[in-house]
Amino acid sequence: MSLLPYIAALGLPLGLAVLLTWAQARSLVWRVMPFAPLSALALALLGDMPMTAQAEWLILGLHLGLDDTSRLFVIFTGLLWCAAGATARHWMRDDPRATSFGVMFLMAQLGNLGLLMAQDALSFYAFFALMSFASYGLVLHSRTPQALGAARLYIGFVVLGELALFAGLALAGAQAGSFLLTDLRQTALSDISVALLMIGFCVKLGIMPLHFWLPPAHGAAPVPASAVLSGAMIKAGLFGMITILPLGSAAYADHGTVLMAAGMVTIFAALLLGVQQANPKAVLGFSSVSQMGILALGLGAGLMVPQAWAAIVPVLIFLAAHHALAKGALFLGTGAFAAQTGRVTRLVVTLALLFPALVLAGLPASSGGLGKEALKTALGAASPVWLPWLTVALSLSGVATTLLMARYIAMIWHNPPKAPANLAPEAVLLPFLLVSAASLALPAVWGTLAQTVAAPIRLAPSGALWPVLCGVVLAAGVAVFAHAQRIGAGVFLSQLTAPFRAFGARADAIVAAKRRAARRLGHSIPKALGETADQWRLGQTAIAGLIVLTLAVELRTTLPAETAIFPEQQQHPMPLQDLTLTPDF
Amino acid sequence: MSVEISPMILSVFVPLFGAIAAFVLPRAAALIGFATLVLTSGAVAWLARDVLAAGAVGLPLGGWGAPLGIDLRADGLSVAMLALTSVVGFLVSIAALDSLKGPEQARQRQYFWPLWLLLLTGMNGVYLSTDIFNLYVMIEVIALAAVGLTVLSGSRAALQAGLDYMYASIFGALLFLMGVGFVYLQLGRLDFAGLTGAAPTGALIAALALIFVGLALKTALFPLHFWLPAAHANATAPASALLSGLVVKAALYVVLRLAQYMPFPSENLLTLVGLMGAGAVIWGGVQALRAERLKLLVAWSTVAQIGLIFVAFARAGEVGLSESWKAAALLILAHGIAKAAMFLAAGRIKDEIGHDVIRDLDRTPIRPTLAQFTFALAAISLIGLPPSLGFIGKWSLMEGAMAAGYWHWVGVTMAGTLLSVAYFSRVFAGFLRFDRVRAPVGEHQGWALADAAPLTLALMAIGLGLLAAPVLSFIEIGYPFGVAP
Amino acid sequence: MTPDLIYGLTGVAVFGIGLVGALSAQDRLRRVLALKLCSVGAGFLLVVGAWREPPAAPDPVPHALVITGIVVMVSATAVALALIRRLQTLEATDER
Amino acid sequence: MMDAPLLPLFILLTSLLAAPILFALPERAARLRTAINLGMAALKVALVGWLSIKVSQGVIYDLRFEMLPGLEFKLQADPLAILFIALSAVLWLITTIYSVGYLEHGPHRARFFGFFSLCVAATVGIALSGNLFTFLLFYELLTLATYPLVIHRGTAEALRAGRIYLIYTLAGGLVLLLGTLGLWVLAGTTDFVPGGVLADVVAENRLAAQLLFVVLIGALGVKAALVPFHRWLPIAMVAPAPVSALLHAVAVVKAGAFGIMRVVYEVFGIETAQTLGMTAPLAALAGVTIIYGSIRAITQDDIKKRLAYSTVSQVSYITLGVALASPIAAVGALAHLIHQGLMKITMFMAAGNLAEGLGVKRVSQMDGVGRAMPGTMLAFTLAALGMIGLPPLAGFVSKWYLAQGGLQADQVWVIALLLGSSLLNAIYFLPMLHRAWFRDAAPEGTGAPGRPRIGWMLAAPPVTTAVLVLVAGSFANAPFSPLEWTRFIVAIEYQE
Repeated sequence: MSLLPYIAALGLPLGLAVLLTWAQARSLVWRVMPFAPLSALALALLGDMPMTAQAEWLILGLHLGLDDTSRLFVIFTGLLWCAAGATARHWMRDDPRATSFGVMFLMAQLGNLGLLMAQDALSFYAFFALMSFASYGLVLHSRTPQALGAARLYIGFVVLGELALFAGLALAGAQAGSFLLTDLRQTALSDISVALLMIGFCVKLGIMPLHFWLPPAHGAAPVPASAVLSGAMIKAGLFGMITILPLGSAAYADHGTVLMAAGMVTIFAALLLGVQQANPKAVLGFSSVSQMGILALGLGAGLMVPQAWAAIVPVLIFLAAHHALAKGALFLGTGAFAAQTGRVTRLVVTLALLFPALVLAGLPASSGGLGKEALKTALGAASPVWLPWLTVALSLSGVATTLLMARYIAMIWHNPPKAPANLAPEAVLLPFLLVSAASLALPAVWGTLAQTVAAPIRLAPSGALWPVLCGVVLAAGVAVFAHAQRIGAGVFLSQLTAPFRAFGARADAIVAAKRRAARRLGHSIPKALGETADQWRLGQTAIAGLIVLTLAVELRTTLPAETAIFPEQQQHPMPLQDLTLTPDF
Repeated sequence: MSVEISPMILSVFVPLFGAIAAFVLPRAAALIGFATLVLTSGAVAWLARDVLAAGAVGLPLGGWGAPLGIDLRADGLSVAMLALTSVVGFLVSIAALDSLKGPEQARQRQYFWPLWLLLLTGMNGVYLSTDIFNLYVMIEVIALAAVGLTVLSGSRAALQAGLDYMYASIFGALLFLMGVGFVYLQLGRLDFAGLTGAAPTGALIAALALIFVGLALKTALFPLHFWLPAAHANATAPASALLSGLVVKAALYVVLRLAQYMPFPSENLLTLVGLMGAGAVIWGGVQALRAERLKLLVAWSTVAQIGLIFVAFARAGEVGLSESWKAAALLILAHGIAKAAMFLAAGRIKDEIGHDVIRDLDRTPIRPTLAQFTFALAAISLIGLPPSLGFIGKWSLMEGAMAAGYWHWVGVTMAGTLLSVAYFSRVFAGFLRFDRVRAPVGEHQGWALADAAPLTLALMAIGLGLLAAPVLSFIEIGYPFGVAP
Repeated sequence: MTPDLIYGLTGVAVFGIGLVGALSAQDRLRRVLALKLCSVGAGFLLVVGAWREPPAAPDPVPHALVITGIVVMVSATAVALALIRRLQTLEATDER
Repeated sequence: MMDAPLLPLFILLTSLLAAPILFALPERAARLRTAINLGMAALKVALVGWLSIKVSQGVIYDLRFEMLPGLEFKLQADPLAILFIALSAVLWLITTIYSVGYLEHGPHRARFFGFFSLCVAATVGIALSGNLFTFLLFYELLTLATYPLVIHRGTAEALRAGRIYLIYTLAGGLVLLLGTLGLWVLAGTTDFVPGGVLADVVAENRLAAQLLFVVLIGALGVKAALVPFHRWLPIAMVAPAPVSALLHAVAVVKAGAFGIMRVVYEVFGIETAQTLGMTAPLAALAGVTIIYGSIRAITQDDIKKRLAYSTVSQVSYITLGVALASPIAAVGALAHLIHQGLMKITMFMAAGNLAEGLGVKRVSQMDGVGRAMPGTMLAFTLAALGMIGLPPLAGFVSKWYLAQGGLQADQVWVIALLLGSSLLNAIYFLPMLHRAWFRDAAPEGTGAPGRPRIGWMLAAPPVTTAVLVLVAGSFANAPFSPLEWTRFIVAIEYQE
């Protein structure tokens, strides 16, 4: 197949980046910034899968291609880049370093899209590195001490990850005798190379203990950048594992165990760390870490039990898309929130934010809930030993996420991020709403979108409400508790009873007002009754009725009582066993 | 009896008559000198053609023949030495024209030409002699002329140095004469042919040892080098060039020649010679490192280089001189050309800057670039960097030493090379440092026609390395050491 | 003790005296004279070497050598003396 | 097509003959000098292009001239030579342009360009040498020609550096002389022959062959800046920027590395070297150098010093690739010869521009220079990222091949080594990039306010080489790329 579509797909962001350095073209480039991933999106949506193309003369032989898996990644990634680009356009309007941001943004985009299309190890590595290094500029953008620190941490981890990746790829390539990813996937790679690759990708995924860079980086980057960092780029780690590791063909029990354990720890440790954050975007970052822990569970299971991989992988893709859209929406929403100046509009945005937040938390029938249920089903095929734990962990992750989301909502009010001055409030709202809508609609469109890999989602139960509820309740409790701690017990108690007292007072007032009317009624009603009775001769009718009734009762008691008309019914009480479990925090 | 005009006779007697004529007619001295040089060079070229055509050629002078008469003989080696003398002498003379042109140098001009032509006579005689007594006479002629050249400038330091040179020379001559006498008393003959195959009796060895010590004194082999640095450093530049480039080589040539005919010296003796050479290499190098004046440094470098040539003798070992003489001969040629170039260049630098204190070379804005460049080129050959003739000589020396397993001589050579790099780089640093000059540096100041002669010599020293193969095959003509290569 | 041995040893002794003098003398003139003594010793030795038992005539070649040596020594001495004189003149002017 | 058996000689002469002319030109004849410089450089590029086409068609060039009985001055144009010549010819052209711009108003231009030309002539000679003897001639010439360039500024510091440089390299040359003699005595020839000339000797005289290996590699290691002999390189940094660029990218350091290649492949032969058990220590030494150079680079504040230590490290990749005795690693090593040259010359020219345009000479002064000199710093960035080994830049390709070669030779530690080195590279290069791009210039800026004015002659060369870095990496698999050519060479050296 011809290379042209790929050149179009990848050349667009590259060309824009180059154009951006030319002062005259800048305003034009910023205007089309949202559309930079469009050609890639079009390729993924319209192309016939699988499609590959190669250029032997580029680098060490460049192979590009898209298949059913990668095109899904391209779709949600591209969508997110579009939205982020639209936000960035306004966000960066008056920024003195806008050009540098734009170039880095586009380069990272190029890397991200490119790695999804790469079909050989070298170009994959190249695009991966491009994305990682270009993001450095995004993280660093604000140049505040926090950003500098975050960037330093970030680049350190990036270098570590790249090195591990390089080594892993080199070893894998040597073992497979080929650099084509399809060949790598079918080779039983040595333990060390799998471990190295795993480390390289887990850095990107932020699996503990390789997560340190992620929350500060996501917190420090400007809103549009953190949306793609957390929504799109983080998925490169997942994509890398899916596309390079010989999952489904060889078993790596030890690696799988480690990864699953790390995933479990990640899910909950990220919660513990996340709820302590004051920066709402850092909270979101920790939430991402936590969510990636879920993906790690699936990957770990796939490493352990190759037979289960076929069932797991569609779910992982769905979860990736789910998280990308929901988290992207949240980040963009943070920006939208910050851009609002009025209290009312802020409230409205907060309400809108609740949707993606709940989706992320796994509201039943939302993509979150479906995804988790599907993952449970898929993991059921994997390891019977681990299964109960996984199920519990997955369920509880819902609680954890809800708590984090609650924390996020609280912090967004308490500690709103800074938006650039003169930002049009409605301009950044639109991308946010778009992604939120996409996030909500994901379960509905997934069937048509994913076609061959959509089955597990279609069949998945809608999921349970209780983790979310539980989380909400806990969050509320914690909020109340925190509130009480903050203002002191006495005041808090008075605050607590204030509504009741107010209600009482109000009731008193009402009673007082109504008493007079009642009294009036007490007088007028008997009078009216008497008049009506007189008018209708009620007295005589009533006496006649009584006589009839008495006769009837007399008759009844004299009849034999062999048959019972109403048999006695048995009652079983419903136990509330599930609610006895409370998260241990 | 008709006197056959032979180029050999011409090359000895033309300079002699030239010297007399130049002494008698001081006004025309330069003209006479050049005419003599041209004639002599022509004779040498003629001789070279004969030798190329017929191999070694001989001529009994006055028809007496050996063992009593005086024979002249020319083979490849001697013609090469003659050619070296002619070429270097010619170019030094050209440089002398410029160097001695000032009015205050009238006296020097007057004496330079006769002395130099006398020196040429002596040297050509040495290269063509076939008996040791004749060698003695010629060496004395050289010594007297050389002392005259040394003191030409008339300065007190030069006179003192010349006197010391004179003492050493007289003493060396006496030892040589004693040795010659003893040889005669032992063998009854003085010609080279008579020496060949003589039984190495104790007395004969003693006689040869006397001769060797005498020559070592004249050629300034460590530790008998004491007179050389002062003498060469204090003479005027052309005189220094002649002394260091040519005069020392005459004695070296005699050693080489005698080694051909003498009984083979014992291994221990050779080692002793080599040790002396090694001492010269080290000591000369160290002294050059310490020298404060440019010409003194160059003079000490001569001491070191002569030591290196003796190391080349010493590495002969069991193989004998049949191979190692080539290395020595190449080193002699290389040193002759390069050292003459270097002394002339040093003289030019001194003339331009006004002093030759190494430490202050960089304090002046005057940079005689071409002379400095010449100096550097000559240094390349002296250090022995490729592709110079010095490199080729060193290559043969080390190759032979390695093949014979004499690693210590290889080590000495390498140490000497490193030392020479060290001391010459002192000079280069002086040439190339600019931050101690306040005035703007005149880069091309000091271009003069006078630079042509030293530059030509230096380029020859480098370029002859590329022609080493023809040079080698030429000096092998007549198989001076009796073994076909 | 044949006469030639006596003469020979004498020659060696004279040469040795001259040698010691040449090496140890500080004064320029003394050094020249010591060298002259050396040359006399050397000549003596050679002449002795040329001696033959009386019916035979002495070998002429060493005599020729000695005569040449004397000539050379004379010229060399002359040069050395000229140098010494010139030096002394220079030193005298310097001191003044 | 025309056949010119003297073509290699012409290539040599383009710069060798230019030197005396340039020396003789008066200082003020700047235009004429520039014309000669550029004309000769362009001519050389053209001739090298022609030569490489002929060689790739299988034409054999072999010029001999006997210097001593049996000992020849020999020029030959084999693919390995072409690789090195092509590098030097192209970079000479670029560096010449750069130096013309750099030294526009400086003193001693005649001398500078004369020696500059001579230096390139020596490099070309080294590349074309058909035997170790000829190699030695040009190796020494290179030392002599670079010395005046190193001390060009004529300051006390420059002279100190020059002295150290001279002592190191001449001592190395002397040892090389010893080794050449040893080879001559042992093997009776000094010719470079694929597969080596010492196979017979090794059987009889193993110890001598081992000693010879140590001597030769030690001698060449001085110029290649292998670890105990590397000290001169950072000190020689006092030279003007174009000289440093040339020294590090093409001439001196590469001459050493190229010599190691010749010695291992064509004097000993890779199999013989392995039989002698000498490749493993050499690889270990290269490894130590790689790490040591990188570690030292981290603490350097002077930009050029940091780059110099980086060179110490990077050039040893070539040695490492040679010593691994695997064809794939050899491809990496040869490709790195070119790639490192391109990257390092870019960085040095960029560093020179920083010093010229902004007066920035230290890493700590680099804040915000990316904004002030975007083109230069973009070039620098590309080169630095290439050094770290990021695809699709040139450095990645060679590192990748080295890693694969290490695996092919069952030396897994090579991977760890490369990783460690890349990590260290990142540690010392990324902060520079960070400062340049992501920090704002200090308020009381070190340089002149406003945009620095540097002519196109300074601005264009680093950008050009940076583009070459990108192209060499991106089109590594295209025909006529350095990588393809190295594959061709390795097929010859490993006699496949």
